[in-house]
Amino acid sequence: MALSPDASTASATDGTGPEQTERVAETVEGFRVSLSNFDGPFDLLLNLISKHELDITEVSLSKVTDEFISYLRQLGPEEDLDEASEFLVVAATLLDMKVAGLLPQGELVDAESVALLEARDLLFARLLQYRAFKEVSAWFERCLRREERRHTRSVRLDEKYRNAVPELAWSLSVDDFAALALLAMTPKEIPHVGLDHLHAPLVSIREQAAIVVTLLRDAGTLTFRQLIAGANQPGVVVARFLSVLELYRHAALSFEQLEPLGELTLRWSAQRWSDENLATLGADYDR
Amino acid sequence: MTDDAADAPHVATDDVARKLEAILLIVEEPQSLVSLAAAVGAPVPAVRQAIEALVDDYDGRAGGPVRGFELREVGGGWRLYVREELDDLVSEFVGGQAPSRLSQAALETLAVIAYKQPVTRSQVASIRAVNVDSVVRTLLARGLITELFTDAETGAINYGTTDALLVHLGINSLDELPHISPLLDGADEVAGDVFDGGARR
Amino acid sequence: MTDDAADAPHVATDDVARKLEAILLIVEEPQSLVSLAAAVGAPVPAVRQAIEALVDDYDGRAGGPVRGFELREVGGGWRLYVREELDDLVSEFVGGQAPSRLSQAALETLAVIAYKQPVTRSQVASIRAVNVDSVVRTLLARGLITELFTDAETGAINYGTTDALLVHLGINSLDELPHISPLLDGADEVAGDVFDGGARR
Repeated sequence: MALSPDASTASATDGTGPEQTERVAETVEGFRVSLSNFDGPFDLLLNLISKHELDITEVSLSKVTDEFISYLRQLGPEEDLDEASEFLVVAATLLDMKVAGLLPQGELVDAESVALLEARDLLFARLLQYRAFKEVSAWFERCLRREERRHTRSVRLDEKYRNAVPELAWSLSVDDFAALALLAMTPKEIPHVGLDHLHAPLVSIREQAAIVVTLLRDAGTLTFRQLIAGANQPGVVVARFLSVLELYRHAALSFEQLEPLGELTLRWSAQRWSDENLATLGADYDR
Repeated sequence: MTDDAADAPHVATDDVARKLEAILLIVEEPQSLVSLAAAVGAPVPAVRQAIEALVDDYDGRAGGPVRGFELREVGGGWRLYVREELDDLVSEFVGGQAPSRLSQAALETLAVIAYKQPVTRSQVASIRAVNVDSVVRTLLARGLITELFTDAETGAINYGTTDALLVHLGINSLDELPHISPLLDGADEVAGDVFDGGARR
Repeated sequence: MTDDAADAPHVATDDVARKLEAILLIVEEPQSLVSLAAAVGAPVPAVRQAIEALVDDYDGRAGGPVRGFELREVGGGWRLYVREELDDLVSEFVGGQAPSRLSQAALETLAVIAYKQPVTRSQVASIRAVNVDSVVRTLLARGLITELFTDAETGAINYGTTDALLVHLGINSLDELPHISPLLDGADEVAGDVFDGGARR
């Protein structure tokens, strides 16, 4: 659902990047809530809910939503786009929930409002489920920590038994082996943007990224407004925005935004860019 | 060795136990009763009895001293471990670096996979509400999860946990995972709905 | 055997013996009395006495059963071995295992070592982003890699592949490995790139 934040500064020792959490946690200090285990927007949401000492009700929810959105507004231009985008999906989700909550309960006449309410229930259920897994993960951690201290016997087989070991079943050709080496040494998975919140992938992000690259590389600097000039489909605008995010991840561009919600200026800043990157950039979205 | 019918039970158990000790000394993985039975050429019940006797023996309940090692059942089999209270002594002796721990995101992803396996990456992502690709890769590289099969229709890979995970958790089977069904009643449905409804890409 | 609690020397020996058993369970190489004494924090004579007691104990001369393992002094050090008369059983067990396949993790580690040799374990670990200790042990035991030399400064062991790998791959020398540039242009740089790259997710 949410964008995973760019882990460009995340620790390399663990691909999951503990620092990523820290960075986001810093962003969130403005919320004045206890963030002992902050781990992303949903966590933040749960924290906010618990802060209001209420179960998830419409009232608390709209309050939480307001707080969340107002925090989002405060995110200044100095904030990383990645960090901000991390919150966008949750903000959208919350808005959905708020809208659903504001619907008069007794007047369920059209299918659309029923669907909205169902969507809200679904989101509640999902929050609860998320919390369940979060809680049980503490048990996992406890067990793993306890066991990592344990020592089991694990020594090399004595020479005299080694002759008896059955021949290794080997099926790799030398080319397979080289491919495996490449696989092992290349961080080749493409960070991708979840499009769960979009209803249908109408536009190819790869194509839009190609356009963005072409426009931006030629011009050097463009505002986002200029970049989407002439794009009259919302899907195209969204896809261009997402490709901007993706290109930022590839360190192909930088951006500037002088005031909140102000003009977004993009600058082509790729040190080494190969159009091959494009081939993989959109692969996840256009099927 | 079990010629003598008179004191057969004792001699047999001792003999089976001795053979088991030899096998347990050289194995790299927990060994199931069946595999041990095949190794020592004894019926499974006799092996189970001998294993139980060894556990008691090493724990000092058979008249001998408490041993510095113990026999534990983890990950679906039996394996020799340093006795827990001596772990610090051994850690000090072997030195070595602090193990790299799993991040919170990895732990949660692991939990989702453990409870919902077989499960695809996008299903996990829809529950975790974040991109889990790199986390899944870490868990795969650590051998805690594995690719079970590929969905014929969607081509999506389904993941599940490994026996190595059980060993790392110090449990013998997935049945020993804490029960969280009250929290997850209807969770499948929810995940399914979310997946169908919103997770298309 | 040492039921008599009043017997202080025995209790002390039991305690030292238990610690020794813990250490002996996990060591790969025979350990000298001095090293064992340091490990368990006991004077050498006490360790010698405890070792002798354990030898007798495992051999069934201390009232307990004859164990499937024995404690032997080899090359100036002590280590646990399978009791000699059970060697055949162990060989048979080992030989009866299904022809083993290397795990994906082992294969990937082997590939990294093949292309980056000489390479230390921690270098491999940083490329693979996981601990590779047990995998390296497997590859060593399989004779697919070997210890090339020890870095004079850091003491880190550098590993390389063996002829056995070449045979499996059907090539005559490492030169015949397919080139997988640009990743391998400048090994150090690559290590850095891969390292940084791995974290960008």
